[in-house]
Amino acid sequence: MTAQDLDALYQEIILDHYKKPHGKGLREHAGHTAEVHHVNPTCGDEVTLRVHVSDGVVEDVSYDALGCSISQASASVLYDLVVGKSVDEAMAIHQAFLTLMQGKGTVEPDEDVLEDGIAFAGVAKFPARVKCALLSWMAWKDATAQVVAGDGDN
Amino acid sequence: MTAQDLDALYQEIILDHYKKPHGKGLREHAGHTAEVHHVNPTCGDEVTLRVHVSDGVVEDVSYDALGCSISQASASVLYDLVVGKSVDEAMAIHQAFLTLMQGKGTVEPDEDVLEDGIAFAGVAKFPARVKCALLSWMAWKDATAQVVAGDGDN
Amino acid sequence: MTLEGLLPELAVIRKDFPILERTLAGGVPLIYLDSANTSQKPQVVIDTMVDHLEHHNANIARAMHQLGAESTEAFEAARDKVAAFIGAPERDEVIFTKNASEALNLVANTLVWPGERQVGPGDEIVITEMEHHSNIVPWQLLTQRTGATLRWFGLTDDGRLDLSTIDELITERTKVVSLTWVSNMLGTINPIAEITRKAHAVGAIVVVDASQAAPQLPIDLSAMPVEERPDLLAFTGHKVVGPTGIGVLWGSRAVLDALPPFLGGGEMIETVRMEGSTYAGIPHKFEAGTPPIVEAIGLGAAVDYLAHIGLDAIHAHEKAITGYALEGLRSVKGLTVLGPLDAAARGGAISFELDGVHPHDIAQVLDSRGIAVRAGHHCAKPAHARFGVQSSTRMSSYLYTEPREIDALVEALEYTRSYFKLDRA
Amino acid sequence: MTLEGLLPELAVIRKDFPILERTLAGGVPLIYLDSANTSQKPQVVIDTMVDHLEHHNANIARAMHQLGAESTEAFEAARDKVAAFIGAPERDEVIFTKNASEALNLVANTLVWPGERQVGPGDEIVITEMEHHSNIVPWQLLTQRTGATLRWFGLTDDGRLDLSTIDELITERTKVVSLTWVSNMLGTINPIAEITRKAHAVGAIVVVDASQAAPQLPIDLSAMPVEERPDLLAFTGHKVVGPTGIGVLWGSRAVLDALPPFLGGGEMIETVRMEGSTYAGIPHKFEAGTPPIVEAIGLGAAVDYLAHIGLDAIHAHEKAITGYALEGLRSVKGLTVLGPLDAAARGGAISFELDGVHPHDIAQVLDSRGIAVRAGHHCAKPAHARFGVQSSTRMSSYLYTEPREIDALVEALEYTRSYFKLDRA
Ligand SMILES: Cc1ncc(COP(=O)(O)O)c(C=O)c1O
Ligand SMILES: Cc1ncc(COP(=O)(O)O)c(C=O)c1O
Repeated sequence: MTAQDLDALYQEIILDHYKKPHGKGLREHAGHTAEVHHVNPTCGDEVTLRVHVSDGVVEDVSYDALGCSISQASASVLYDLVVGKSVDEAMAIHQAFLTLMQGKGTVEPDEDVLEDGIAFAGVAKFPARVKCALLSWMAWKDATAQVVAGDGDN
Repeated sequence: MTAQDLDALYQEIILDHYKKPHGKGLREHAGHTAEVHHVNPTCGDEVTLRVHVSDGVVEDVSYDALGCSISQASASVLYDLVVGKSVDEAMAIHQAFLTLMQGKGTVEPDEDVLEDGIAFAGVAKFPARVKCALLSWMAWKDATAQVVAGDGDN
Repeated sequence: MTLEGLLPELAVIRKDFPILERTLAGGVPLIYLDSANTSQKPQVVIDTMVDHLEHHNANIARAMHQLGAESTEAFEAARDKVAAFIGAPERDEVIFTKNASEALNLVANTLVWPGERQVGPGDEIVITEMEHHSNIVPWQLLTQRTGATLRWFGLTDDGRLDLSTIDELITERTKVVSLTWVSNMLGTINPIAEITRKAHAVGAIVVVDASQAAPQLPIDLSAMPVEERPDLLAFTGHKVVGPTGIGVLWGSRAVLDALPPFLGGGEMIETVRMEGSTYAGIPHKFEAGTPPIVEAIGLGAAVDYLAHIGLDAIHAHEKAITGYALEGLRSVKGLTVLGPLDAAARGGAISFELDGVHPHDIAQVLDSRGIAVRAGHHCAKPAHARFGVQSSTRMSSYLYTEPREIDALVEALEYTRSYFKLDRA
Repeated sequence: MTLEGLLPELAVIRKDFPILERTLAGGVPLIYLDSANTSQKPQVVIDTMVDHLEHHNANIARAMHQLGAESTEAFEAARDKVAAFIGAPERDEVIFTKNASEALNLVANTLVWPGERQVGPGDEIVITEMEHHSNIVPWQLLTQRTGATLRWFGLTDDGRLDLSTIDELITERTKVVSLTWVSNMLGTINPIAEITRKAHAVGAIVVVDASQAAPQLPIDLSAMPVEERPDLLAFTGHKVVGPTGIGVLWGSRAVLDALPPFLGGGEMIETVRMEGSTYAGIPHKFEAGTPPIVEAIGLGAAVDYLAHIGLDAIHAHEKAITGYALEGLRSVKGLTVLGPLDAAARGGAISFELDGVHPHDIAQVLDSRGIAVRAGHHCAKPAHARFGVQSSTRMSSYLYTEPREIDALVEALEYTRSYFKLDRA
């Protein structure tokens, strides 16, 4: 990658989220929650993520993550984007983020849907880093599916 | 190999022994005998060979062999060379044959010791065929060592 | 001479294979009729490997730098190519091994350990008498180690599977049926669909050794009805114009997921802790350690090369050459072909006996004329035993074989007869 | 700049490695500091492989024709070269595998089955906390499957083996001690002789993972006193300037003969019958199927290349570069090296942390300047856990590394610090 690519990857927004992550930490909730632990086997990045859903709404996403700036920032952005949304809306946002990340840099992100998430457009060009960006999102999807299926604690 | 090499390999003596092998067949003996079964794993050639020793003399070598002209002829020559010799003499002949075969074509055989065995000088140039020529000789050595060690039937 | 079915661009294809220009001792040109043993390599496979080693070499997956990304991309693209080559339902179902033997052992080895598919006493494994040792010994080891029983399909006199016993062989006790698609000794093409359907009906899994099929038959797993689709399929890179050091195990996700890990180490883990480890999903779960990277990339180029020519065209070519060879061989006095005599129902490996001359001696005379064939048991001792022979001579053609090479073989066999003075005996 | 101990012909050596001419995105030249992950290949290795594929390719052992004889000879000559490279007491004790991981699994896998050395409940296997996953997971699988117990040497704070517990760890119950000679993460060189002597005294066998040692330390097994000579030793081709797809297991004849077969199939048999099979002697017993032929031949050329330069000289070079690098890294604010700080007592892999930047992010910035390093757990999660870190950045040099490349690394680390505005935080 060139120095320009580097700047495309490490957008200010990403570095800001990395330095001051939103919603970080694991929180306890009464009611429907599920917790998952995901690992990126190649690099060792890890996330423990808890989802709390109530009446079809994502009430909270709390997490404990070890990883690089990209993976940390993406967890923070995830928190911003899905908390307070209905499960269906959140799943749609998840899908939009996934499409962006798997687009190899060819997908034009919709700022209305992805807000700060659009900063990850640069990451999509680096296959090795796409996994970092997706780690917490995959964990969130997994946990949410468990809550919805009723597998989680309730 | 060239056509000339071919003739060096398939000397008349070898083809004669192949067509009319000496001492072929398994024979029963009272007294010290040992039987071994050797296989060439690469090509599947096999020999079952029985050695009968009495008073330090190789009284008989009888064998049943499946294999190519080289391996058959060499069993026949082995029979001619070692039967009637003392175990020590026979082992010396074995050594001379081994040296010839492992010499890659550079060893000059001694006709007084190896008799028809000198015809195998051409085989020594073909690593793939050296194993064929040595199959029954290795079996003989193994069996003889067993008789001498008293492992054989007696 | 032209023969119906030959590859139209045969002369051009031959130019792709540098070794075909070789001359041997005494200036004799090479006539390579040992392709069932290993195939020759086209320039594009060699060049692809060289380009990788000279410009992109790096370890994969674990490396984040540009060379690492290039290497990983090339390696995973090779997986896509192999998946396309066999019509794999999912690209992650393609596992790279070091050869077909490892692929078959992987299956036999993991079935020993706890898991949905674990084999135990009373269970039965069914193989056939025409298997290559690599599809026999792993199952002998498995049955010895688990107390299961190994059972065998017999062969008919003309070298086909004897299916008359199928109902006694494939029963509720059967856990695995493992068989070759195309015999490397007899050339026989086996009815994989029929046997798989039968095995699936009793809940057994089917392992197909496609080592000789992959080079010459179009394979499209996705197009097979599920009941007739094997659960696992193995082949080896060096027989499909790829390099040595690389083989393929394809398996359905369901079966692969149910197998415990095979080799443990780097790349196959999810996490490793002192108390215990968890494993990655397929395909990585079965790819411990640094994989054969440049070999996989070479194999990718190889299957692309074959696909470009077209497997249907290659198959037609093989059939034409095989038919021509069967005819030529029939003209040699005292020669008996082992296996089916119908070119349409067999692969391109033809094993034969020549009365009065041992296969080694035949091969040796042929070699003095530049003709490379194989002599021995071809790693199929039980099949040889079945036909009461200890060894045989085998000629095997491939997409670069020309009819004139078959002519040379037939002529050299006649010469062999005269060299060993067979008509005088 | 010149440094005591550098290879005198460094500029010439660099010319042997075509990839070192590569430029990356943006026209930046490659600075390859990831050799502990995989080494680059000299032209002679590539050319040897190409020559084989273009002129001598054939299957080995089984083929009687001229190409077969040439191929077999080249393959077995490669075994001789490898035997000489490690000073193996016998050339037949050298077994070709696909990588170091397979070599280690071969041992762990065969110890499960009946034989003199079979491991069972109550037995203990001792490894260390600094092992590569490939020398951990096979033993976890073995102990889970046999009911034996896995025990671990701990590490001191400066990254050495904690030998204070040796008498509790290596006891009459110990069946196997398996450890790395040089750590791929910490660089530590372990006291193999001392530990082997101890293990032999209680009748245990010793397995040495020489994956990182073989590239940089002179190895002469024959010269070691028997009490101090490991019983088995594994390394991998791609780290000694050889190709991927090839690894080596050396083992003493006595121990290898006592192990049951690993993979079953062609080439490893003596005879195969339906009732059961018997196996060939070493090395073939452990080489089922068509081996990585062209890879072994490439490895032969690789170890010859290294031997020609001289392992003593290479070791001195590595020490010089490592010392220079340790010094340079120390100058970077917030940087902590994991492992011994004395260049004389360690190998050339240096893992480090940089306060406030994650290893991936470091590697990414370095990559934008053409510098290839590794970031992650380097397949050594327990060692990372021991030091309370989840991952690290690792630079690793080899015989082609120049001091100016270390300068570039240090400068790029400074740039990384400024890029992530560490001094402002
Ligand atoms: C110490 C050590 N052991 C084992 C291995 C495994 O080698 P391979 O991946 O080639 O099997 C490596 C390299 O990755 C290593 O550094
Ligand atoms: C039918 C069949 N199965 C398995 C194999 C084994 O292939 P490999 O030696 O590459 O493992 C071969 C080739 O030797 C074969 O012909």
